[in-house]
Amino acid sequence: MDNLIWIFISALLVNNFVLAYFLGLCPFLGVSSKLETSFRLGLATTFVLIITALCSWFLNTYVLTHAPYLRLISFIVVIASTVQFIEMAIKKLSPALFQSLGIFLPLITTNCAILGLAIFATNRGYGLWEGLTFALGAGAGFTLAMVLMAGMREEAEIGSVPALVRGTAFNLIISGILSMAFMGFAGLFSST
Amino acid sequence: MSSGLPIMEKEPSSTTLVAALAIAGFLSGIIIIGVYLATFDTIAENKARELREAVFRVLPNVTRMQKLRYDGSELVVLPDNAKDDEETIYGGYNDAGEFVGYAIVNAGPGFQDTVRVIYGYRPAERKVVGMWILESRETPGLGDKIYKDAAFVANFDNLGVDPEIVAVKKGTKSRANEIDAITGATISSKAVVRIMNEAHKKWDARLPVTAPALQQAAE
Amino acid sequence: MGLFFSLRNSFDHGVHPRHHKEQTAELPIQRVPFVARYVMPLGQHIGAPAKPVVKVGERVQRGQLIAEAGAFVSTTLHSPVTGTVRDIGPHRYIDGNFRPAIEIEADPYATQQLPPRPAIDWQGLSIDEFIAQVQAAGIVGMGGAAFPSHVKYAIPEGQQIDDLLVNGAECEPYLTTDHRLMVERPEAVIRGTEIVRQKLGAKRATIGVEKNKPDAIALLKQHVGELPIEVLGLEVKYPQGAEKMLIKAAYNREVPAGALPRDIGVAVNNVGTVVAIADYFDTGMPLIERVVTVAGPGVAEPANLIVPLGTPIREVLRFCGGLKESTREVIMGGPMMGTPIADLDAPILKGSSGILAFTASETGRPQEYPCIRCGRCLEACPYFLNPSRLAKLGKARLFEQMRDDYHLMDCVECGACTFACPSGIPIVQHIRTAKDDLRQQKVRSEKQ
Amino acid sequence: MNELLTAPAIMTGLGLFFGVILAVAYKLLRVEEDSRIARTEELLPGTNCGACGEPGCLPFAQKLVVGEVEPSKCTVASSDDIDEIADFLGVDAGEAEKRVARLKCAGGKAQAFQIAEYDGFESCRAAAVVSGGGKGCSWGCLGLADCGVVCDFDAIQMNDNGLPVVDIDKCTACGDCVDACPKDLFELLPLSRKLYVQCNTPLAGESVTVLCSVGCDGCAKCAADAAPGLIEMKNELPLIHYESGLPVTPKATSRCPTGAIQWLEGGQFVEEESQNESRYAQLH
Amino acid sequence: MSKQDPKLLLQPAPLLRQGMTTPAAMRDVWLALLPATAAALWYFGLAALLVLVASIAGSVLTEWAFTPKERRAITLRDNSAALTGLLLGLTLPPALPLWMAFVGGAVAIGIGKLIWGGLGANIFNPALVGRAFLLATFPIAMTSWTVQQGPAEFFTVHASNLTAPFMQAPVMDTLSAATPLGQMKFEQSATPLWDLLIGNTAGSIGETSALLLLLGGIYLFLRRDLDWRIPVGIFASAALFSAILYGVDAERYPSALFTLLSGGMLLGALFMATDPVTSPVTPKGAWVFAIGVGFLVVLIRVFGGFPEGMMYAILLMNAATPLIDRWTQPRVFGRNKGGSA
Amino acid sequence: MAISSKKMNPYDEMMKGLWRDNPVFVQVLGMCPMLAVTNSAINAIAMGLATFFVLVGSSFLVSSLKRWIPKQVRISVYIVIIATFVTVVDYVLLATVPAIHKELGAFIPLIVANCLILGRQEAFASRYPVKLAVMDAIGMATGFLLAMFALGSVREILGEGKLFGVSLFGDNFEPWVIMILPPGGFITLGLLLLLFNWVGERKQAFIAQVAEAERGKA
Repeated sequence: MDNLIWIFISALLVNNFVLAYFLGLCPFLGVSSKLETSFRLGLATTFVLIITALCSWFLNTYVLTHAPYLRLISFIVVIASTVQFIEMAIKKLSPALFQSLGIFLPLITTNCAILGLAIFATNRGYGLWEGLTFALGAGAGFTLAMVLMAGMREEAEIGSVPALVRGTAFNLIISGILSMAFMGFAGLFSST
Repeated sequence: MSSGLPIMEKEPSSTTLVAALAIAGFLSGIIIIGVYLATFDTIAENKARELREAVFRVLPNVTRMQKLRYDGSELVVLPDNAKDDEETIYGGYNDAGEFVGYAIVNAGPGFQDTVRVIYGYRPAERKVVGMWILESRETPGLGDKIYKDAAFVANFDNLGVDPEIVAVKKGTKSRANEIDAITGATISSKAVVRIMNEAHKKWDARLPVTAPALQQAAE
Repeated sequence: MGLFFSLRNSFDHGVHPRHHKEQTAELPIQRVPFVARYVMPLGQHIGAPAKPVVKVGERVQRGQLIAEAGAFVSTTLHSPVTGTVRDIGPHRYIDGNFRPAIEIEADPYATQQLPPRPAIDWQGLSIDEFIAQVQAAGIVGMGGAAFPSHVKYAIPEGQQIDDLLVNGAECEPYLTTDHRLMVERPEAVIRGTEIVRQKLGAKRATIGVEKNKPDAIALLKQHVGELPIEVLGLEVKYPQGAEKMLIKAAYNREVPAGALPRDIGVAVNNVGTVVAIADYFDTGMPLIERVVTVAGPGVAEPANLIVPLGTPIREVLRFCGGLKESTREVIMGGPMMGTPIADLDAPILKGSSGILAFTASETGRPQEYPCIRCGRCLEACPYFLNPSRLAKLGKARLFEQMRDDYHLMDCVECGACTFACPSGIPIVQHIRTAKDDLRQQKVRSEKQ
Repeated sequence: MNELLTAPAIMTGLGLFFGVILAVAYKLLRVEEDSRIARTEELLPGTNCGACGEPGCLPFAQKLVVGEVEPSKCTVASSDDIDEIADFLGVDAGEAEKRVARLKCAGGKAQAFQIAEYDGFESCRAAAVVSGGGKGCSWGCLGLADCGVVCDFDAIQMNDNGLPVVDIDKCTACGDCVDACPKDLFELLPLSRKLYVQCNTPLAGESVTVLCSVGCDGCAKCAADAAPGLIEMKNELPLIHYESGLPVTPKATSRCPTGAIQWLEGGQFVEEESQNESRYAQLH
Repeated sequence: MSKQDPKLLLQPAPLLRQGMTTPAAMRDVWLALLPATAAALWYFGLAALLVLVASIAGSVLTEWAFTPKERRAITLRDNSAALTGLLLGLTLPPALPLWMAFVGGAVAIGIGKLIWGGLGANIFNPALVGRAFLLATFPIAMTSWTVQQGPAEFFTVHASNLTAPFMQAPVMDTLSAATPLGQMKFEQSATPLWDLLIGNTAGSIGETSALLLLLGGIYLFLRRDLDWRIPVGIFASAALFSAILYGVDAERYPSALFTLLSGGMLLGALFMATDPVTSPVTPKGAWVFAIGVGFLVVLIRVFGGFPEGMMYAILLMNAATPLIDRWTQPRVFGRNKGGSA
Repeated sequence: MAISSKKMNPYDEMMKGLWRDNPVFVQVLGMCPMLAVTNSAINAIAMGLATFFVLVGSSFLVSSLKRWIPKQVRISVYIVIIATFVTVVDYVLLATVPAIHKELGAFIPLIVANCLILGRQEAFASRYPVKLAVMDAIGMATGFLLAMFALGSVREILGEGKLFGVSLFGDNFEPWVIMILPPGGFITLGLLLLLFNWVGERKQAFIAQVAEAERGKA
């Protein structure tokens, strides 16, 4: 249980996927201009991460013990297909849900956070529950970073950021400051 | 933005799609297995060497080793190419094939991320005789001293484990079970100690004073 | 809480500007002499403009109807002077724009006596007749907004006015018109209050006066007699005289946003309005003149004056010894909410409570610094809006967001936020700009 | 050797498995939608400026596909793009005459005077709400560049005379300036309407000329000089009936005493600019 | 027309303003910091002064260099860059190499303020951005504390202060000391409260003297320059949280009073968290912000890797400020909580 | 973005990736590896080379096979191709340079998710002849490699006082630790982009100035 808590806290704060591992930067920098969208993208990503954790656990346990060299390619194929399948299903079954979350799914599949989660979880030998906790923490951490970033960007958007700085350079620098602030969580719950 | 394509294209049949995917999969499978087999030996060799180096580093005078696994009641010898798991440790032997000590691997949270530690333990003396960090992302310049600072590593060359290892402020080390923590990186130092204590607690009762005899012939 | 509140008699937030009333607070009201030319804009009240009933060249008597109400929310105009109609057409209004107006040249040989009329027996009037009379008298809210008074008295079916609140707060600095009226004509204030109270069927009336006018409070209390009228001293705070703030202060009740006081059973009238009503029913004089405070550091001889409507501001100032050399800006109304005057030839209107002249040391834009989000404006805003945010969005021209997310339209533009801002940001102006833009967009989209 | 077979086998299996699943899902779960909408949106410029009257490019694309609007309604896209969209949808591009923003005022600092001095932040609308901004002509351009600020295409610059000069090449007739102007001075007109009245004052005679040297005083000489019926005087201003089909010539401008009516070859205030430039050239 | 009149000015109402201006507010903060700064010089001598000067120089020069010429006069006059430098300087250890203090000042203004568009536009407290940068960049120098020398040795300057730019500071074991928080975290020994109160401890230049910092805070409160909700909220939540922990295990966790008086708590709560630019503008938001800071400080101090968490707590809540502001709009007069009438 | 019938010059296709359409500075693609493994120049180059191999290889293959790939499953097939190349790189690096492989760790498999690679397949390789596709891939990959190298060397020089492990300023240099930590990556890349923008703007201003001067002469 302690271990699960640490996995969660670590993925959420200490080793935040975006701010410490640089995973999922494309949506983090690209889609974080609106709070509403960021939050929904965060939720959708968390959902895909959990699916990923399930898929990769399944693959690790039943397929890759026989063929470890197929790890990467099978992760990619399985995760992409599963997400695509879910996307179609949501679109069919609940157009409302699709409008709010589903439209992000294709974007998320090519997000390195997804593959990163699968690979990290395998490298660390996480079991099913550990993997799910990891996915939940990573997703929550991603959402947290997205929402904070979007809040700041919306504020800066109507502010007086110099034209030269505006855009990706500015986003990167504020991510840097945010990442610096998250360093305060280093060592959380590991020292006592 | 795929303009230039006719708007109403004839839909290919599902079989074509499935076949395309299957063929792509098949071909990629062949390529991958080819590369895998071609590099397999080198990679296995690299891994084994790395492990050997680590074991030899934490157990002085050791030149030969073998994998051991606790199967619930006793240690059994595993072949070198067996998969490692949490119940695996390594036995270290000298030139003459005599048992020197165990090398134990454990991991736990450090300052930043997981730290993986290997340490050598001699059950006869109840002492740690060496420690090495296999993996860490500790802060450069501070936390990374747990393996970059020779003085810190030397703390573990002759270290008592009873009642448990304790990290104390630098310069105040006075007992056999104490180590000098790194100034400014107390957390990382303590993390190493904690990881080792945890491992020791788990293995202490399981380890016989003498390990199973070396099974493989000297290379 | 209730007890504590009743002791305080105020609303939450607000600011405390220096009240500067010492210049004119002790000066009795004088009458300015008649001048040569008068301009009566047809739309000097809120609502539809009035429709002229006279022609160019027609001779008119002082107090004669010259324009009738254009709609129910509209009122009548009467000639302030005996003379001849010279022009009906665009004239410069105080805001610099041209607006249709009736120009009257005074007859220098006329006596300018108001034709005597018998007092009207108000007690015998039905409420509808009363409303018609008030409209016929051209009476509007005299506090500044110039909202036709009779509209306030038309209470829709199912509503009942329980409380009549007479606004004698006069929270704007410099202005002393209401103060002088209450001191010099307390009986008229009380009589007017009683007329309106009875006609509206209100159980009680309250006259709210800020505590910096103790003489007015004492005099009014003397004149109340047995009538169900309460004279209430209020904390000295700006904007105590804003209608909804006054209700909060006097009765500790909040008028919901977008609703009117009558929706919670309250009617609010200015002191000047009730005096005008009393005068009309006593003497038959319609609204053709009003009390104006002329003050400020730029005026040679500050005064409280009775000025016929339509008198050019220049003439009023001339009566007060003219403007000092150093004068830079002239404002109609109070210094917090008043309108800067672009042209001194613009006339005195029904809603002109003051003409204030300021010199360079009071005017001039303060150095503007970036907003440091100190929050003083939030603590000043009596409406609990977020002026800091509104100004920031206004600067970025995000007007719709101001309206949809930050209640732009609830702002009454009292200016407390701008007063409080240490960074010198013209917050109210940003808000007005946004409102104006949105209003124009709405007009445009309705046209399409 | 066993491994040599597992890899391709597993991969083929995965390929087959997901291929089948997706193929089946594709058949069962497909939601019909017009793929042309996405494609059309791609072809549109994506500025979401609203010049077409729709809230953005996607709604415009949706209307395009069902044929409710013509491609040429998009004023931002180049004519090539418009043709491409029209080709793609198999519709007529529609008449696409270029329109630009025109200003109904020529009274800059040099022509119209101030009666009072506005002292607030730089914005026409902000000035307009403070007693009209102090300009003598209360219908005239305040010159504080709200139109320039809102222009997304950088097409409006203020000249030295305090009037906005519209760059007719950059102008997309999106209408943002029309919305922004507190005095309602901008209108979007086809470039071909060269005869143009640069005044918006409903006053007549001397009351105009005291306010502005280029205001229209309603003398109606232009109406007399043009084809009968082409120009009608309305609210003391000439109203040009282009739709009448009557010939429009520069002659109408010849006797205008103030120059309020102009023949525009291209942008407004161009002559003024060139005069300034020549003056500048003389100085150096 | 009226040519004979003076041309009237149209300046929108209100014409009246209260007396306070933004530069004056900045001056107030300077004044409020004076006693604590003076005490720092008393305790740490010339070295502290030099560090302060270096960080102020870094801030002001950066502001000057990267501001367009036409705006320089205004931006430098508002005192804010120098104030950022001073606040940063007060959070640095007295023996820090001066060049590092200079770099810190430059980063504080450059990344903490200018890229956002200058005063009022930044989301993070610039001084703390500078400090966080320094702590992450020069972890050893930033955590080498010195013992206090007292006024007798006022003119001694540490060798490490004068390190050449980009070079390492010499090790100074002789003078080194642990901060009260460090002792608490790593040795579970609490410094006597009286020492914390008068500032007789090792630590950053400006954080030691609790009493004088409080004095400055009270001055600011009286001048209405700070939102009292923020310090009160921080103190209350930090005290509550640490009191609970203290109740659980008094041996391991610090007491509430120790939490309040040690480290950067007072400096941070009174002078950094209250920076109006980077804290919520709404009253309710101020409470949320303050409680967040108080909670995070104790969380990081007790369970985290660093002995001190004030800086990170404030920076993290700074990041959340736009969201807090948005979700804590005041209830508008005449409307219910949801905003409808 | 329509395919124009204009003749396209392979050399131009290659050069555009270096500056004008630089994948990192202009298109902002492939940020994850860009930041994650640039804490030293050698890691940056290793990663850049790995990406180079994968990009060029898959562009070649996709462009050659484009006739046989059904449109509906093209993305899946591209991914399979890319993943195959990545697996190959992964094993080759593991076998030849285990130390660097350990440093790059999980980020080698993550090349698959680098949007630059899939993006080039979709936008370029699947539509143009093999020669152009390969030149484009080489240009883009080189641009990426250069950007990686620039960031990696800045971070290594400031963060450790070294370049390629060689000490530059002597032992006494105080390393800027933040440079090799995550915040340093963000901030340095942000500042580099700022510099890139600034240079671009100056260039524009210079061109405008020259044009102005010439117009003045005329």
